[in-house]
Amino acid sequence: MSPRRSTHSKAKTRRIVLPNTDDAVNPHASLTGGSTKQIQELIDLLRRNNLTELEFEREGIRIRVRHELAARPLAASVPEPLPTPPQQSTYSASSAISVADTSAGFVTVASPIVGTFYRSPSPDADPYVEEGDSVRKGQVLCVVEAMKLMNEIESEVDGRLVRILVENAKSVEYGQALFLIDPKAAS
Amino acid sequence: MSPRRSTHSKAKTRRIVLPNTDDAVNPHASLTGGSTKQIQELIDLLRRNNLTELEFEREGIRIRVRHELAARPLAASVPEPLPTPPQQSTYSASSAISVADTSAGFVTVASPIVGTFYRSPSPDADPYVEEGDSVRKGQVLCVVEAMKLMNEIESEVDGRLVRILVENAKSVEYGQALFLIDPKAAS
Amino acid sequence: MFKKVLVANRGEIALRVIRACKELGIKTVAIHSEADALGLHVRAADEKVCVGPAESALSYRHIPNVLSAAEITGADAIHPGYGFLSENAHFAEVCESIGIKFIGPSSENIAMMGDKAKAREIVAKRGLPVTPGSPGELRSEEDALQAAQKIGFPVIIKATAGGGGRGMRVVNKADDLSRAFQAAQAEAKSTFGNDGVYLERYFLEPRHIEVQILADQFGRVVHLGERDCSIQRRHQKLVEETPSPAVDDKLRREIGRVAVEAVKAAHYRNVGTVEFLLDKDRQFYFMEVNTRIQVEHPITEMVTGIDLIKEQIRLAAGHPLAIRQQDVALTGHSIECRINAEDPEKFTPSPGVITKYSPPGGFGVRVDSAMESGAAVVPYYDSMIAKLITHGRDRQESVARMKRALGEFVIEGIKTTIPLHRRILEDPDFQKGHVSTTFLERFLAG
Amino acid sequence: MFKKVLVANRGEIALRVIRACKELGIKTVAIHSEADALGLHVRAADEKVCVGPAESALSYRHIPNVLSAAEITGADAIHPGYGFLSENAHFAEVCESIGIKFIGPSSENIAMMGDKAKAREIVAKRGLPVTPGSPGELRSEEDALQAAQKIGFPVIIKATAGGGGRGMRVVNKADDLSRAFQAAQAEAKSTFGNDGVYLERYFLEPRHIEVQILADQFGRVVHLGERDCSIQRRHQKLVEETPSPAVDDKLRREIGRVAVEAVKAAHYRNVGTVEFLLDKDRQFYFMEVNTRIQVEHPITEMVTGIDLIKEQIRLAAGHPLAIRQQDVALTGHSIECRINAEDPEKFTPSPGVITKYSPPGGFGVRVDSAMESGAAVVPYYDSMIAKLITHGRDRQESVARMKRALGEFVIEGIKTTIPLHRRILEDPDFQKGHVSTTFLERFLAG
Repeated sequence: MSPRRSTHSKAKTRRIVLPNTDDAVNPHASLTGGSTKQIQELIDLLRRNNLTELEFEREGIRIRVRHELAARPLAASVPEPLPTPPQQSTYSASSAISVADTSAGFVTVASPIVGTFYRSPSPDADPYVEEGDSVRKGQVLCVVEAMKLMNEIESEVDGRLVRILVENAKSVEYGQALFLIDPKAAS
Repeated sequence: MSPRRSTHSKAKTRRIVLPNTDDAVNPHASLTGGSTKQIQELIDLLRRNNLTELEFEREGIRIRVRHELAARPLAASVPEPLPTPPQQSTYSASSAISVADTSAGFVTVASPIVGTFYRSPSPDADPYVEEGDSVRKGQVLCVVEAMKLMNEIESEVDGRLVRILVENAKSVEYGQALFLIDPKAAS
Repeated sequence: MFKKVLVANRGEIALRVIRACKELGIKTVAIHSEADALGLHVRAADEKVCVGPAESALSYRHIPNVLSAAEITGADAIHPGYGFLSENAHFAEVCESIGIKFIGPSSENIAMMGDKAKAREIVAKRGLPVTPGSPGELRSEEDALQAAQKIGFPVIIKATAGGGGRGMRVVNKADDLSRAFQAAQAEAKSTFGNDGVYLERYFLEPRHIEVQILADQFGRVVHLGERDCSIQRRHQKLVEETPSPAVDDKLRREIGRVAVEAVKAAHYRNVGTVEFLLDKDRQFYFMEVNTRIQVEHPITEMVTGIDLIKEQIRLAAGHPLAIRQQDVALTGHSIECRINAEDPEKFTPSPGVITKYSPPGGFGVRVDSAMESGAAVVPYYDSMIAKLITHGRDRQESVARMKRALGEFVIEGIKTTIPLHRRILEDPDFQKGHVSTTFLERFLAG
Repeated sequence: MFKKVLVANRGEIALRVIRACKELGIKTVAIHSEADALGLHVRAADEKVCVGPAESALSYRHIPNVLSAAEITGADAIHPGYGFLSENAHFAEVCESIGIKFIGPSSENIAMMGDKAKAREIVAKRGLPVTPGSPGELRSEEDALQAAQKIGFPVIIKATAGGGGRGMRVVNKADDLSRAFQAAQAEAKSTFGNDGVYLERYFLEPRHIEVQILADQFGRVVHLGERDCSIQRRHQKLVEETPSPAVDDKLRREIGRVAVEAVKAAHYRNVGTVEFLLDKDRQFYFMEVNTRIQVEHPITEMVTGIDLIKEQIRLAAGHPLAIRQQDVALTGHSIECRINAEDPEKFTPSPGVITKYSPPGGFGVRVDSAMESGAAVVPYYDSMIAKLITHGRDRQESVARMKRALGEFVIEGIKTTIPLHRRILEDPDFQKGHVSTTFLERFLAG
């Protein structure tokens, strides 16, 4: 869902709007009669020239190039939609939300509840996991305390723990990323 | 007078009608092939002219160029807001505003005052001019009545009267086009 | 006074509460679902916490996540707005138990008034006028038939836990009672998780009149006049006004006194609304007490100058009521139109991105909305996207102003009920103030 | 009542008048220069006429074109707004002569009050308090010296046709008088085409207090309380409020009575504003009468509930004043911040396109503006683009509300004075109500 996307009027012609941001367009999408390479060229053109819109139509030979004044440098005042909504969010008090991070092939472990993040079962105990550790599916990674209850968060994949994203004893929101796991590095 | 103008562009735009399409970009050249070089030329054109939009269509021979007010690298300087500024507007009660209509090479005679348009000096008299007539610079074309005064509107060029744009006894705004004159057809 | 209030709601009412807190110098925490991360109420607050996915049961109505959000942000009070957890006695109780102030009545108040049949009993016992109906919850079909025959047909069966028209059935004759009884029970069960129903006499063309009350914990209660909410579609209010064209000073004093006595009988505190039915003979009957701030509270604010959200917060903080009945002056007339993201003829929801949002302005015009150009109307929640409120020296002026303001209101990209409101305001019956709860049905048919 | 009103102005005041006309059921004609063809006031009106190029002398102030626009559209009255032709006695006279009603005072009223020295004379003759000064226009430098020595230095020289700080000079000692006299004359001549000047005692740290009056053609006059407009930069008001923190009920009655007597002495009719100077010893002195609707009229509307533009139209149409002095109740407190398209520190104009415009809303907030997202602020006219007005039960609430509303107001693409207003509202002296006409100077220096 993208509650605040910049909008465009519905023209009769097919428009290819290429926003000038990094997560622009899937270059593999098939286009009417055009080749991916050609579209990539258009994207590069757009990027190089710091435009905000470039429209091109083949049959009617129509080209439209736009450079928006308020072309705000990357999401300063116009926030990007949502920080990638969990694509398969299975809510449960003790299993994490895992999201495949397509950019690097990592799996993100996100908090399924609101609460306080603890890396160990008690203040004196050792942390459940450290960066670099191998983890197995079902292994407890941390607890999130909510309403005086300790909720254990388990890994949903085998892999290597690449990064711990939250400091110990900090509060976390629903859906907040806690860990990055590299499933390809499963031992 | 049209009550409630419904159209409204988001920003004040200054439209530039390019006098000769060949000077800009030859659309027939290789756009069919989707050559980026052609598009780059358009972009350069956009840049050089500090425009924000440039639209080009071939079938209908249509070029649309946009320069939005706030498009400002030149933000320091004062914007030019007039939609269709009379390029040589010498205001006077009896001389018309003439604007070179480059699209067809005609000169537009516009009303320099607000009032009521009359084609003849009195109800019984013959019209000053008819479509197709040859006119000379200084020749009276019509009167615009304002505040009970009859203001004679003179032609500022020699040429042929191509079109009378307002009906007799209708009210006219400041700057409203009254006649089209073809100066090339001066006898 | 509270230091930090968590607003357990979204949209215009969340923004309304945040605005009041800002003016009182109280910090605010917004909660939001994943669908609302970019909402104006989120940006307006000092802090924000995502409490779950779009489905409200897993976010705005998810008690553990909402309370955890209050805990981790150190909020000392929660404002529930309307809808969601606002009339959830259990939630209010948990708040009380963990020492976070619930900005609203006590959990006992909510539970008592939430049982509509029980509330009628309490009020009737005090000798106040209640719609003729079953003495309490109906235990069986026989019960229902007996009660219906006693008060006479037509009757209306209502869910004891009800609201919003769910679990309601009008019954015109004894033969239809059994089926309607079962249908109402089933709908009540599925909607509210409670199949309790009761019945009342069904009035033809009544007015829906409600009285705003304020009550402190020291037993002082004042009322702020009535609101006429007769223009409804399927029990959803569309246009509200105050004062009611059908209520004169004498009736206002009388109905206000009954409202005050009713809430006193229930030992009610904080803000509340006492709903009445006003029949054609100007008899009025108690229906129920709403234990939350109402959507339509702004029109009462416009004619009294009293900020109801601020009063609600002050009362919840334990302050005594500073307003006395004799200080309450009703000035002029106010109307509210609820602008919904709906097709104005078919009433189908119209979610989407608002490509252009340009609210009306000027004298006597108020807009309560969390929308803006580029905002998305998400399909998961209530379709109301803006409340347009006008105030004038008299009904004629506030109606003229509303027409003017509706004409200025630009919302593009989605469909809204603005065209319907324009038509309603042009209706001769509306202009004369001749409306009842059946007005809209006839209006739409005609 | 009029059938069709031509609004001879632009921007927010044109929209304000059009809104009032719509609410009264009167058709409207907007005029516009070529620079304003897309303005909101143009789209809001029923009809529109382009009256000239951007330069106001050739469009909004071009009498033949404005009157021709009224003629060709069949308008039966012209509302001049403020600025432009609003205080042009000749224009009012021509309107009268051709049978188009000028919505304002008579041309004689305007001419009389436009001569500031003359107006002081008339008021002084009636025994009302006038700032000590020259009895009328100064004929020579000797005249000036004599008058200054009689009332004592410092003195201020003002243009008789003046306004907006033009043609004014403060003189601290006799030696400086000659130069200042000549400079003021020259500036008056170049600004107003009239080199008449007069002088008054110059007060240190006075308050600018003005009283709104309404007068019908039957000699009835009421006042609607005062406005405190002490926060000015170079005689341009920036923040106005009512009631003034410096005026109590007793002073209000007194100053109101003097304002009413002053306009009665001048046989004045329609709306008007009587300006006073209030010194540190709570002595007040008549300064002048403004014969137009003021920019800051909304704050009076907020506390009285009276729509001043509608009253102005009704009075111009010859209706007797329906409001009696005893009916005028001042409820709560109201503030206005003028939002200018200017750098908030350097005050340089900031024309351009507003890329995002999102006005504040909610209870007690009013915005008078003709701006919207995508609108252009053109460099030819006044830089004021919006008036933000709040109302509260008391000064504390309306100030808190103003701070909240300023925080919500989003205008992107150009610079505005919003940050300056936020700072002013945080100032301890402002919060205590300790301000004078020198406040802003010190505030900006400090």
